Amino acid sequence: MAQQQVPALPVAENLHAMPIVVDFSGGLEMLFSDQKRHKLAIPIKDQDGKSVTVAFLIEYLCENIMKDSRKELFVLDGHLRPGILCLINDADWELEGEEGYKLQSGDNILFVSTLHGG
Amino acid sequence: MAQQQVPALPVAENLHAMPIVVDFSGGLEMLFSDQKRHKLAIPIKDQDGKSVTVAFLIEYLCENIMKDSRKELFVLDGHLRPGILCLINDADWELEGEEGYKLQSGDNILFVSTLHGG
Amino acid sequence: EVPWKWPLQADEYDRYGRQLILPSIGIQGQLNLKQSAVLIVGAGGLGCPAAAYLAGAGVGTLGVVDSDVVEASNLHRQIAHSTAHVGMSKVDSLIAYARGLNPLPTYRAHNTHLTPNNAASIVSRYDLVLDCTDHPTSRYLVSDACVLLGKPLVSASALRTDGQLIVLNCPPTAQGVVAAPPADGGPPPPPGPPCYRCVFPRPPPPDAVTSCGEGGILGPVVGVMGVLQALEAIRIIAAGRHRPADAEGGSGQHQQQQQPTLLLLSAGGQSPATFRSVRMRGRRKDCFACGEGSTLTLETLASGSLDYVAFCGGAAAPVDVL
Amino acid sequence: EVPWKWPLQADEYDRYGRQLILPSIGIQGQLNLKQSAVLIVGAGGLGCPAAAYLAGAGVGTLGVVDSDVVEASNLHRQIAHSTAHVGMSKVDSLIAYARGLNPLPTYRAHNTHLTPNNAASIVSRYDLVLDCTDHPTSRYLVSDACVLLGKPLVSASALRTDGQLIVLNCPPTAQGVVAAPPADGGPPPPPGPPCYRCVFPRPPPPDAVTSCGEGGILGPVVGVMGVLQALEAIRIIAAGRHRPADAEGGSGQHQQQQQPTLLLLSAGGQSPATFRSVRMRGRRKDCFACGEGSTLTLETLASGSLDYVAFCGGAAAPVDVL
Ligand SMILES: [Zn+2]
Ligand SMILES: [Zn+2]
Repeated sequence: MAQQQVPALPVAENLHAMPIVVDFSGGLEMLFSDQKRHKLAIPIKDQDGKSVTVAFLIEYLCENIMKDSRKELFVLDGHLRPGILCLINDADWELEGEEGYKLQSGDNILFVSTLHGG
Repeated sequence: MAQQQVPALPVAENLHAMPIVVDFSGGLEMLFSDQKRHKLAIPIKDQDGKSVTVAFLIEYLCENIMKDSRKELFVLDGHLRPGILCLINDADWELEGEEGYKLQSGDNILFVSTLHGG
Repeated sequence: EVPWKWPLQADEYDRYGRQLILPSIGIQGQLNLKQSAVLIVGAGGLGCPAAAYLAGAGVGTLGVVDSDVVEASNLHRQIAHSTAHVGMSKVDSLIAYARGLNPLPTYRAHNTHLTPNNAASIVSRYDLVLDCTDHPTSRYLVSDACVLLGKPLVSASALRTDGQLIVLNCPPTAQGVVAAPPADGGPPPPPGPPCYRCVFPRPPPPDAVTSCGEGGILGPVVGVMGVLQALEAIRIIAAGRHRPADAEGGSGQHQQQQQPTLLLLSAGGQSPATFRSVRMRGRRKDCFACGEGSTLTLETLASGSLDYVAFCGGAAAPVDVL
Repeated sequence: EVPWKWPLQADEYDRYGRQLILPSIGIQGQLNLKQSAVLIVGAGGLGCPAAAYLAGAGVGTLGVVDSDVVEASNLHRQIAHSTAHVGMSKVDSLIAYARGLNPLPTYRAHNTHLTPNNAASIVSRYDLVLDCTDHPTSRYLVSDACVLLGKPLVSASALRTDGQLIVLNCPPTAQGVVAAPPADGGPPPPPGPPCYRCVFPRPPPPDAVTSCGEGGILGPVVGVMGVLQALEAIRIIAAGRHRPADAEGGSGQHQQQQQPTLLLLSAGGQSPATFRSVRMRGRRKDCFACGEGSTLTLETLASGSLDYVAFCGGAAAPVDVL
């Protein structure tokens, strides 16, 4: 539901919006309205006119989608918090260029909190 | 390996060949060179010039890909043998038109033998 | 009728505390589990781990049906049967193990083979059934009984390095009801939940059926599928989805029709094991057991006039009747 | 040194027959299992089912490390510990259960917490390790010991309704070797297998770490992950992939570098549980433990100069050293 209430740039109002799917797993979904899958339409360019990256997406999620006030459970020191994996189309983002990966229409981005219980 | 040795219509020789991925599971792979995934280039049209269907594919697999002589473990009375499920892009073929489904480039067709052990 | 101060006993809070604090369980989910009776058909490679986790989670009553005795060749995968129990009834061995884990549930031993004649009287005493059997004959029988008695069925199977799991007739939906009545002005509802026959209307030819004895089985492959059966059963019961959608105490308005899903496990080759979920069809309009025109009744079932063995390949029987 | 007429004893053919006939096991796979020693670190929700299926499959030696005693709140998920064993050492309880299933393996009880000081002497006695622990501190320690001693590691974890599994350092590859030497004229080989630090170079901040005690855990969720650990361990050992690629008896030329894969289980919400496999990175060139410049040794490990507790969040410690 979050993406229908919150988005800064709903598709209908911004033809330049890019559709992507963002998934949360391992408990991270609790920070995002308890919703595992978010179908989003995000800007194609950032405020400097550059193609948007995963780094942009992380900030965008914090500002537009996350309702939980504990931002530090998702972002620390301006980067994804240690203990969270980012998978770009089912591959570790380290295989794809990490934060600098340029998002493409239809991308699936999965954020997974590392579990330690046993 | 089978798709490199056997195909009647390799891509390089037939620009009209359609790439699809055929998977076998539940033991059916034993009939197909013990190989779970076959990346195939199949004809776009059958001998009557019609678009190829799953029914065509089943016959094509029997004649071109299957090395096992026990065809009756895959086809009975001209149809897929009872106890084998066909999944078209991860959906039961009954949701997609069964044998008559017209194959499209990039389709993933999965054949699963139903298991009964426990 | 005197209310307790707390809904659970002190030892139950201790024992179930780690699942009670899950939002998807909570006190209500634990009470649902405690009030439920679950039947496990088959005390083998699937039934052993399934019983372990169902007993551990605190279902109120756990029944087990099987007529076999423990053999040495079972032990590598049937992890409730100790070596000392070789020769003992599998049902008694499994219940002894489960009672050791958790003495609180009521255990019911059905030391018999499930037959058309006894199926209804056994299945009717339970709220949800796990099909942990090892042959198509019993799989069609279990499913027919669940349709006729309105029980959800968690069905799994395994062979060699592959496993399969599907949840059937959930929420339990009356025979002949293929689609729920449409909501006012809403879109047409999805079809009802399928039964085993909806998904597999025709059995495989007998020479295509391989048992674990003939084909072999890797222990943890069947083990994973059995644990997953317990997982789905616990999730269904905790959420109240084992009750009919329109029943009191059922999940009622919140009862959403699920997309029927078949889960496939492949653990062959060298790569790590992989799972794949595929979407299956809903209730079949012309299903012999649950479809609109179905004439299957508890009486025909109990009369023995449906010959499941013949349906699954015995040559002389009226296959087309089924 | 007198050869038997058959490679296995008669009771082993009986007991293991159903897995022996699998092409992926066979006599050679069974002998590999019999000759192998497997260590389970943690006798809890993961370790209990993992031990059950490893014992059942006939590993030669099964060791278990843990210092805890059985508590009532463990029982819903730790299906080797019976209610009568509350208060007993978890290691002794688990071994008693596993020995009941299969008396043939040698069982070794390590009634202790794995520490930097004892890790090398314990891990060195085994061929493959299962990480069934419940805290980041022990996860980094187990991985470092496996890198230094050349052991493959099957690591799993679970919390609430989620589970994760990854196979690390498999085939075991010497510290500092980031890529195998290229085949003559062939393409550059993929990087070596990752260790736990390659995948998770920085631990989570301590306030982001939730244990099963605090966060809760659904029994069959952790159960499935433990069974899957046994599955991967059995598959690795049967195929000889637990031996270094260049070792005698190792899989040698056939040893293919696997794409490292993280398996994720999600069992929240109403839909059936789903699994997802994602591709992970290979060995990290600058990995503290296994990378090219690594200076980690068994001596530094045993000296206690690496403070794992501090690395995982203790404030006063030299975090950057690790
Ligand atoms: Zn039906
Ligand atoms: Zn490393």
